[in-house]
Amino acid sequence: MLNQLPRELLMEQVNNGLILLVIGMGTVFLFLTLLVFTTKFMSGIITRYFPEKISVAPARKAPAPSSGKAQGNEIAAAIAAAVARSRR
Amino acid sequence: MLNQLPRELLMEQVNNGLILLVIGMGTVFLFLTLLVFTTKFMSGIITRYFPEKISVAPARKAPAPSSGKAQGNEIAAAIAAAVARSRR
Amino acid sequence: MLNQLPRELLMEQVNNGLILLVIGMGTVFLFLTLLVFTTKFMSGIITRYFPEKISVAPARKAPAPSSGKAQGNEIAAAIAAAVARSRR
Amino acid sequence: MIGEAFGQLWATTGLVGFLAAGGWGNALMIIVGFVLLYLAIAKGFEPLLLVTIGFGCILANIPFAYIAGIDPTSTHGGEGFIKLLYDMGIETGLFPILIFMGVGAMTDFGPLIANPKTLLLGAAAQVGIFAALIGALLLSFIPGINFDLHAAGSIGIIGGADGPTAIYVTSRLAPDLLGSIAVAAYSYMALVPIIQPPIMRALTTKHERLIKMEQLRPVSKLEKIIFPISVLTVCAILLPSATPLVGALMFGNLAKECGVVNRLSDTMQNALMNIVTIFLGLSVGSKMEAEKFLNLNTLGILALGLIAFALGTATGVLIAKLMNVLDKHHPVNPLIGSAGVSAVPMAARVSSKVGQEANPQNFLLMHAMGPNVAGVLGSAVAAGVLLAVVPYMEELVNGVRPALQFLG
Amino acid sequence: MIGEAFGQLWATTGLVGFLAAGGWGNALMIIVGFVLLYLAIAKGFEPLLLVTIGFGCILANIPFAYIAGIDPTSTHGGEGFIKLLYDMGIETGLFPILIFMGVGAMTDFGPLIANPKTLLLGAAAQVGIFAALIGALLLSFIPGINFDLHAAGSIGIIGGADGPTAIYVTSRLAPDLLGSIAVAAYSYMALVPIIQPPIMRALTTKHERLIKMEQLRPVSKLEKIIFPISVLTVCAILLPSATPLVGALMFGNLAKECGVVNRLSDTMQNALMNIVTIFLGLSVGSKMEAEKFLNLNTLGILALGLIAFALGTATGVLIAKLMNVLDKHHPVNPLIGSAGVSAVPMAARVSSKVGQEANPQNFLLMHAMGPNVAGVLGSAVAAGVLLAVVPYMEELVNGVRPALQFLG
Amino acid sequence: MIGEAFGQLWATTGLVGFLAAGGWGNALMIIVGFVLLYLAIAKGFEPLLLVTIGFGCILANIPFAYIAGIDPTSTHGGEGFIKLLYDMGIETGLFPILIFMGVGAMTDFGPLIANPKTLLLGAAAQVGIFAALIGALLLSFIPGINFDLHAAGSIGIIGGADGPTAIYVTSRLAPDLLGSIAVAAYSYMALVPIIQPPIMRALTTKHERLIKMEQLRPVSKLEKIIFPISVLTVCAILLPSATPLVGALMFGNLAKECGVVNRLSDTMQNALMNIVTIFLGLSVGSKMEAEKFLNLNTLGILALGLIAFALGTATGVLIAKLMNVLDKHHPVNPLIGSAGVSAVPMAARVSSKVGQEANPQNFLLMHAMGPNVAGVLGSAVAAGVLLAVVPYMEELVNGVRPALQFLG
Ligand code: NA
Ligand code: NA
Ligand code: NA
Repeated sequence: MLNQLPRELLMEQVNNGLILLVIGMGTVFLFLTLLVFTTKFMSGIITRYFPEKISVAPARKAPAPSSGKAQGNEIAAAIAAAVARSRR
Repeated sequence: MLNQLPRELLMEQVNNGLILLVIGMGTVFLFLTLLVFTTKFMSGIITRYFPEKISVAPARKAPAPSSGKAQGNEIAAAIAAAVARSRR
Repeated sequence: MLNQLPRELLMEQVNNGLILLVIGMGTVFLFLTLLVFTTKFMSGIITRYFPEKISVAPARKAPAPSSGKAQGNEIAAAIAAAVARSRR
Repeated sequence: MIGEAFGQLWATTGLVGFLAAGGWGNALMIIVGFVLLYLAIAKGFEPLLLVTIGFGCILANIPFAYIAGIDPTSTHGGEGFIKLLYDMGIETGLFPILIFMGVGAMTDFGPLIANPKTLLLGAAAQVGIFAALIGALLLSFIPGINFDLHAAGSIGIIGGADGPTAIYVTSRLAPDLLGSIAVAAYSYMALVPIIQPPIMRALTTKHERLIKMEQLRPVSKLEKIIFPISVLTVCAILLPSATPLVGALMFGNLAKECGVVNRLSDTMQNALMNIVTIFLGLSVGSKMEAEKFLNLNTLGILALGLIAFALGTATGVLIAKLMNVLDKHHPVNPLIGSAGVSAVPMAARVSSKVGQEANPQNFLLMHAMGPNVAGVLGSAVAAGVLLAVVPYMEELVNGVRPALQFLG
Repeated sequence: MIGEAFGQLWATTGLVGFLAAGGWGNALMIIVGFVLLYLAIAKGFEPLLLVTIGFGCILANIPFAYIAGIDPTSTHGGEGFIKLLYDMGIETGLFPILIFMGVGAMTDFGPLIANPKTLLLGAAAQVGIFAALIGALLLSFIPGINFDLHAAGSIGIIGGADGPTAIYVTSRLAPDLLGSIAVAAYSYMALVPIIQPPIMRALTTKHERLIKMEQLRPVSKLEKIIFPISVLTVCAILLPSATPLVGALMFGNLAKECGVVNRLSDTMQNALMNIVTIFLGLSVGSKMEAEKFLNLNTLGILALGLIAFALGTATGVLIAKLMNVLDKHHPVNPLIGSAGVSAVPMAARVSSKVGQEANPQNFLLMHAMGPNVAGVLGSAVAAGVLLAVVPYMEELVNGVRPALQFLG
Repeated sequence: MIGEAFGQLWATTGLVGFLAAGGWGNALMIIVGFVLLYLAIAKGFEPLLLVTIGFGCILANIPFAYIAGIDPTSTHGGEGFIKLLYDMGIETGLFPILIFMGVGAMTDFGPLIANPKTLLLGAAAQVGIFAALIGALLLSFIPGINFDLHAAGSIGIIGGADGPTAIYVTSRLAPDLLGSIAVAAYSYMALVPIIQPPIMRALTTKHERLIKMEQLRPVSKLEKIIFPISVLTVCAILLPSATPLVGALMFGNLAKECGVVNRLSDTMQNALMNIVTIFLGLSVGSKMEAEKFLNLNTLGILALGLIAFALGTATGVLIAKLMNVLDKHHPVNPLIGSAGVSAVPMAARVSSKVGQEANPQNFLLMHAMGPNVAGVLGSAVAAGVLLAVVPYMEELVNGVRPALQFLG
């Protein structure tokens, strides 16, 4: 009742799987290592030659899907501030 | 000039229509009656065993497609309240 | 190396192009001239027989895609006004 | 040569097209399109649908533009943009389903859960559907009017007073009638404030119209979450052919009530629903082509649709009266029975308005929302029966329906 | 075996692809894509389109990725995602139509209704279209440049200065030129502030640039509602081949002005337009494949596009001067004539800016909006003529256009 | 006759369907769908996906409804609406690509740019992918479990902990396993707060968990604009098969960071993403049909997915420890290594939470975001390798995969 693939096919598959492990992890590390260098290189060039007005890195953390809400909160904060000022 | 379907077909159609009336209204009533009972049963179970924090039923009436607007109004209300308080 | 269309075809094409110039500009002018008259006619009828509450023409200039923003600003203005009033 | 080219351009002007054989029909349908725009804009009749349907009708009837057809002179494709939209969403049935998701995400079943017996009012009002169906079959004895069972089922569904359901069923059973049926459905839904009140007044006494109903109990969040699931379960067990419609409705409603996928329910109600409404309206309007619209059948459809609405209204009111006879402890104002035809939320507002004519302090709106949304379910169930039984009762011959076969 | 697998992976790297025969072309086009991104981001040139077109160009030119093509090694389907988008919306012509709906929903025809004779300025500026068309046919006498009538019509439409119209016409007449024509159209639209002012100054006297125009009368809501309907009617009667474009524009405009379907017009302007812009930009950019882009034809297209813009600008100004000669009671500042090329709203702003150089108190912006939106109509009409007459004048042989036939 | 019609209706009820041969499987899968809804709504497990997948599963398993299949009794088309959505976006691979655009438009690569060496942590965690792949091949020695290389690659990608990547790869390599793989991927992503902490604690000393990292330097706007372009360039040169995924991600990110097409990036994140999420969730859920889901293979997939997650977590932590050995000047808290599995942003939050157990003043969240988004890139790269090499290693015979061929 329980089907089974032929044994040679299974062996060959495992062999292929090991090859994939080597090639795959090799490519992943090669790719991301390369990216480490290009990113460092890019940052070096930019901070040296194009030192723009720098903004703090982790400003926008999570995406704000309900931007309306967020905006409402900002406005609420503005109200609070304005009212506080007006009380003085 | 004015075409006409054959008479036997017309008669058979009316016969089928009457069958549809019976079966159709039967199914509609059966279905919705069943729903009356399942809904009562569900409400019974929930109000007995899971008596959550209850919210007023007809809270959200019509859909508010222009939620931005509504939100603006809420904020306006908040302003009014804040300003009123600050005046005192 | 550089291909070339046959000369007769090229000549015929230019001939067709000239025809298109005449027909095309003719149609464009005919169409838009007709539109001048229909628009004047329409405006005449409407201002005479349906003199609605008139709104200033160039009210909505550019589309405001980020209406949320705009709304925020309006609210901000409202806050400013309210606070200003409350200060007195 | 320039003369030839000019002749070619002239031969494809709309002027020539309108004056050619059959062109007057297109001109007439364009005027019908303008009338729909007028009703939508000036009178406020279901504008979201009638503006788009009206414009689709106009565009589809412009000669030589092939906006809702295939340009025969084109070498590649040549399908007009409304034909593309039609094939994408009406032919496949996708658009009404997506609209139903949005409807579900906008519907509050709270009043229905608080008073489940109003479900029966939503059932009663579906009598209009089957009465109009039989009416259509009887009308076919008149020479020049020819409806087979597929057509009659689609016409009946106008009485469901629910646009997407009508479009879904018609696109499945009798797509050639889509234009007239959709227009009839939306027009009568817009006319509910005119059609229903006289019937409601005629069938109720002043005393009945004054009945005050008990205040609806509050419904918990959990009940609102379980409700769509239990409706879907009942539908899956009883009537699978209704599950595409009921399933989409309940998916939207669950997305709204569960509270954890608000960004999805928001999109269903707004961006997605609006996009689909534009595409659906134009597509449906494009089925108002002169050849298929200007005949006695269309007149018959308009008459039957009206009958269906009136009958559904009457049955809803009468069953409400019957409920009062059977259960005297929980009185039901029979005016809310008429809301069972669907036509959300117009019919519920009409119940409320007629009730306030009798007593301005009697607020029936929330009570009428129960049968109102029940009517949507009832129509979907009736649609399921039609979709399951009609093709079995009347099999197509060579893929063509009898009425088209015999008259072809 | 591991060596074989590694070899397989290596053989499909981009490095190998770029170094293979023809690979330098892909690399060059990717650089062109980067340049477009630079112009869009750093210089602000039509960013909505040039960012998406630029990115589409880059993705389409990556070797062995087949993002805008079909993967030959795939067993099922294997179509890249940009090819799917292209087939869905450009091949069918749907995307430019939907963009036009959004444009209509964003356009205020008020200034045009207040001063209808500015429609003629929008007509005049279309001379650029036909001049470039003839120019393309003349250029074809040069060996290595080969434009047939279909191609010439598509090139001419660059002079319409209206992106969706250019894409719609080109996708119908000469889809193989879509990449270069769209890029030329949007680039020149972005360059309007550089191209137009010298021409405007050269053709006007200081005195003319100082002309003050009468204030525009207020336009009623009803006029704004009737206007799109009357334009559509004229178009249906005169030129059905332009109705897909004009109809979509007027549908969007009516949805905006009628005031009863605001949620639809809002969606047309935002969600729907943005989605279509993303898909359209990527698809158009994907037509900048090296093989089809890197040839003398592209240079010819860029040159002719510039000529078309310049000529349209000039004619618009000159006709405005002519109008002043014919009607001395209602003076027209000829600087607003240049806005007739379309390029909304950039060209109108340029008119205003050049006018304020002469007199900072002279506000021409609203006056220029009339010819500006008239230019959109004018281009759509010219497009209609091309679509109706070109395929008739030059029939395809075996479904292939002459220039491709003879050179194949 | 009425009996016949009633019999027909009865024969197509769900009740009959569930009681027919194989019907219990559908009933069971519907219960699985309810469980997914419960986990999503009551437990908050990845609700955007599990609500839609769960509902899709329920709808697809209703007998005789054919919502995810083709109605055999239908005369024209008869495709259910979820089948239409599946063919539109999963079969073609379009939906995961569009989701990736939205993810890109929501991702801040700032922390990664500030500390690029965390890219290596994102690389390390991909070991889980290939380990699970080999595990799947080994499991196939057990009778009743049969995975060929295509299936094993798809199972491995669960370890990528990235939903769209898993769906994209599986739809390309082994579409019949889509249901179980997507459910496993999203379930384990939701379970990350339960799966990861014990592994993280077991592999680190208290001392290591207390390591404070240097504050991240600010990153300029220009760096954030150039970053997506440089990633795409590296990907185009090294691994074109990964460019559909990486390109879409970087397109979205560039749209967000460049600042000139905010309306497009806004639409990618919201309207477009939400629409596609609805369609994708329903489609993926519809692949949980009883026949294809209820077998030993599914159990194997669930077990292997867990192993992949655990192994990826472990390798990430261990490589972080190795980095501390190699470079003592810039200490890395090994707890951020586990974030390299992707599962954005859950895994980064887990790193932060476990870190604060050791020292409540140690804020690791931003530091963990670097490896977290690096994990997305790493998974996409691993996906690229699988897509490029697997079809070459194991060619289909008659378009059918070995496991299906031999067992058919
Ligand atoms: Na109904
Ligand atoms: Na123009
Ligand atoms: Na990952």
